[in-house]
Amino acid sequence: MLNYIKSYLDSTTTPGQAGNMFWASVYILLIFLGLSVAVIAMNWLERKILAHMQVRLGPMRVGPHGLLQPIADAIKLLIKEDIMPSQADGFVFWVAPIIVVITAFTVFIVVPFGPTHAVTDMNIGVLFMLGVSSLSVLGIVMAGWASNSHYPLMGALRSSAQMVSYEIAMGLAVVSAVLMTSLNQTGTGTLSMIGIVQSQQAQQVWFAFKFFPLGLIAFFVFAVAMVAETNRAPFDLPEAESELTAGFHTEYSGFRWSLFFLAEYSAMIAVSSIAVTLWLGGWLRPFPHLLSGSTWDVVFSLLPGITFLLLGLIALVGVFRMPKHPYFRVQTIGLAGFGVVLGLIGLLLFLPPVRGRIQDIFWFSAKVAFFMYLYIWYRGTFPRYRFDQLMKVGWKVLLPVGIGVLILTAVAGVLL
Amino acid sequence: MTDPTFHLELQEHEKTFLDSNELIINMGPQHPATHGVLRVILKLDGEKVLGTECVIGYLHRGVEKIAEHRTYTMFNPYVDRMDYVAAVSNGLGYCESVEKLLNVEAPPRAKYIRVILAELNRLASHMLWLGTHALDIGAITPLFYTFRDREEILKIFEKYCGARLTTHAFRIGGCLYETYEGFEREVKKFLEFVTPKIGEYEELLTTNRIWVERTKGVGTISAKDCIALGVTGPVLRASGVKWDIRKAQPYAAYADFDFEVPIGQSGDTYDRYIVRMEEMRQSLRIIAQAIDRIPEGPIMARVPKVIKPPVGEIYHSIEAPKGELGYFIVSDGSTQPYRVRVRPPSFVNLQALDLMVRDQLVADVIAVIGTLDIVLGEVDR
Amino acid sequence: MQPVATTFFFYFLSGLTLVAGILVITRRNPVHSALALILALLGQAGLYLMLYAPFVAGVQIILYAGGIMVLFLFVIMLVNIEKSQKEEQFNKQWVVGILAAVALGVLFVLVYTKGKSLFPERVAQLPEQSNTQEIAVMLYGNYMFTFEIASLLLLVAIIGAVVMAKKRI
Amino acid sequence: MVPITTLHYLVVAAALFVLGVIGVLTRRNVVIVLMSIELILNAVNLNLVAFSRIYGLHGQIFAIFVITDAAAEAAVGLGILIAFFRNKETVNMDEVDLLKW
Repeated sequence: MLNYIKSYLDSTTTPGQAGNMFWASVYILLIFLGLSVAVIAMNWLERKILAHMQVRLGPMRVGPHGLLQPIADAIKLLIKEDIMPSQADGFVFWVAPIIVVITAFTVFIVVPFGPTHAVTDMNIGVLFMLGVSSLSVLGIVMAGWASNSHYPLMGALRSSAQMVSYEIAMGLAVVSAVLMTSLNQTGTGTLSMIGIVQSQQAQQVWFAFKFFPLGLIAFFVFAVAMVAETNRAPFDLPEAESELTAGFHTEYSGFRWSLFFLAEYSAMIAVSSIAVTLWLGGWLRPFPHLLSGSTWDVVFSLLPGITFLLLGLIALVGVFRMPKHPYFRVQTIGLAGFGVVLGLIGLLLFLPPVRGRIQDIFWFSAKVAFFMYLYIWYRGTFPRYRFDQLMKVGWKVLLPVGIGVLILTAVAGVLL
Repeated sequence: MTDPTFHLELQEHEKTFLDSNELIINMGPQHPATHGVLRVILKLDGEKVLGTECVIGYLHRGVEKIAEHRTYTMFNPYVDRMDYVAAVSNGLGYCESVEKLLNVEAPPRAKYIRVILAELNRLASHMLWLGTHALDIGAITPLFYTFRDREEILKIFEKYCGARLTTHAFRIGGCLYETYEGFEREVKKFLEFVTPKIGEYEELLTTNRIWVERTKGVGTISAKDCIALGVTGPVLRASGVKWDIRKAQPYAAYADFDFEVPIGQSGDTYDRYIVRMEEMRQSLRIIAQAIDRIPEGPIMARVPKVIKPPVGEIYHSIEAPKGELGYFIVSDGSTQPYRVRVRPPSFVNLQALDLMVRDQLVADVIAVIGTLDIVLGEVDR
Repeated sequence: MQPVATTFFFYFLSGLTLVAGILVITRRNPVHSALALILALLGQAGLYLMLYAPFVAGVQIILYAGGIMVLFLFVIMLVNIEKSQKEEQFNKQWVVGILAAVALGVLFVLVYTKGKSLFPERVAQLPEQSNTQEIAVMLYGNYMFTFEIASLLLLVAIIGAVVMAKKRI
Repeated sequence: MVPITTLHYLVVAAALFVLGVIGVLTRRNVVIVLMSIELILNAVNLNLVAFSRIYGLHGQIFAIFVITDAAAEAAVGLGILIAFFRNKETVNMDEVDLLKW
């Protein structure tokens, strides 16, 4: 049994490619679990970070520093009454959030957390991700239409127009990155997510910094388009609270609403992982050549453990800063336990066999987390675009820039 | 929708894109961005606004009618409930009107206290406006910054008269309360505290591309239209009319101070934003001058215990944060006013909404409602 | 990547596609029809994957399901469907129509069964891993001219759609 | 179990084609007629891709061209539909009896 697991851990392909159904299922379950945890963590982090940007504390009551707040929210949403408007189209209303959630989760099949840490490696990986994530617009349109109400309908129309237009700029940016993968000896590029990262490894440069500044511009186009694609501030018009109350999900409540919420956050993680894979070297650690050599390898491989130890330490500092009142005893113990768990995870990550295998996943997640922070930062800083301005940005700025970058990348690829 | 209150007619050239039914949506009274219980019926072609109709009265309490059954003194706290974010200005206007009717004048020290509190209140009102306006346009952070700083003002109010919002700070004939120990020091400290904060707000918004795009050229109203509609306050000044009652017909102690009246040119939302920001700075200037020169002396004029103004009528107006706040009081010689008519700036300014949002987009309606700075308590009274 | 349980997935996906196809032509509400059509398209994308055509499957999802169907839904929302739902759904020649179509189907099946020997039963060994690259080489090599014509067609379609839909140009 | 051959795919494609033809011939709603045309095109695509298993990639290339064509057709068709709806306030196929208005 142990040998079986070990033999798998040392394999060099993804379970999908190896045709190993069992491990593929395990991977799917792990990704599902990890994604749910990530969404919960993201919910908490968004509230806390946004709160601290806005000179307030955020959730503080449920659990130490509000750590259990997302769980409390989830329970609240699950036991809330599930309201369906009487004039709504029942079936479409029911199926819309499911479509959104399924599309948001399906894309993770091809996300490479490491050279072997993906469910499968598809020949059309990027195309698959873009295609499936573009299906979520169908769910949003249906949700808006089925509610049979004016605000959701306007939200749905805005959303469909917005997502369809930004997909084009997004696709152009992606194509210019895919072009870069073909700059090798054989001259054949690839759409496979793992292949893209491997060609970055082979070319010894992250595509964001290739043909400076072309790669960076394409990356920027994608970074803007992906915010619009996920309907987040400053492009959150489909759910603009002050205009359309809540946009396409105005009429949704309880569990169904929480599905939209889940889908929104996992879509954010999905597009961020596309950006990370295409431009920021996926699972590759930073400075693989500037700081090369076995010493640096060891130093970088220690970073995951150090990060977790640091988080645990922060939690423990929080323990000492807790009020000494008996009311807070349970919370203090809880926070201490949380810190200890984080510290133990950190220590576990120092073990050499774990250290080697976890590194890819750590760097990938760290890069995605950076994008998640950007999302929160945007939300705290920017006002919202108006609809015509949004279209103007999409069609008159991002699209020409995307085409220009594509052409210049092709020229640079031929000449250099 | 068959709403009896709705009688917008489409002009011939305003046919919708598909010639199909135009969309009619109810914005409010339960809507996050209508600042309370304003109901705006929007007639839309897709996102374009073909016409609007405001339905008001959801917060009507009959303040003017109540006045006819209260003595002059008893009615004083009621006016605080009209524009509840600028209660001091309401009280100031009412007290000065009755004083004018009675032919008494508040002592200089009382006038200075009134100016300081009224200007602090103007700051508080503008801060609330800025926060909610930015929130409407989608910037959620300025709201918390402005509320943090507005809190300091409310603390001063609380220390002075015990109430934070509906202060009832003034009485007919002057002020009831002497300033508390350390009032001047605290106000000065507040001035030092708040001056960089205004820069902070401006840093977040004034040069922010999205903010400029969202506000420039939105909800433009010309000076002529403003005057025709009776629009006053920062909205009028942003259209280029230099009309400020503090300068034009100085009341309280405003004649003693040196301050500018900021005006805009194009009369769009961005200009109104700039004008209000500048007004906040001017308010700080006035407060600084007043706190330096505040005279000693009594704070209450000799007013009879039972206020019985002579038969007559009076109209007196002040520059409230939102515009010209006027009181028309008719006295029949008894202890109760025969009629009190309030000219609320929000109510009059709200009339301009339809003119400002025609042919613009839904998102602009929100921006314009925000920039008009209405308080529904005052609109509905 | 070997497909697993080929038989099961073939019957599952083709059953899904056909049932969705029936729903497309029988639903009263165009939005439901569009949903069924999306389901049919996705089922077909699955069939393409089983036929070792991953690129076509990807294009099917991104263009058909993600692009064209959104356009359809958009238009359905723009036009007033309440009126059309109350009307008679099928026209007067529906019996003749169904008969003709079924006759066509019978003809197809007859052709297939009779002409089975005309095409070989063998299966070409297509390079599945480099499918995308192969398609790209052919698309920009053999089919260059066709590709250009397709772009021209799209240009014409853009202009045509704008001319049709816009009231005043 | 019968192994799945090309013929199986062809039969599915034929059935889909027939469904599309039935939709075009019998429905009155223009939107659904357009959708039935999409069904027909898809049946053709399935045929092409199924044959590409035997004769090489040309069928897949053709399928891609057909999808391009379908996009163009949908855009123009829906444009015509909007123009039609603007004039007649209906999406009924039987009302389309004028070539020019």
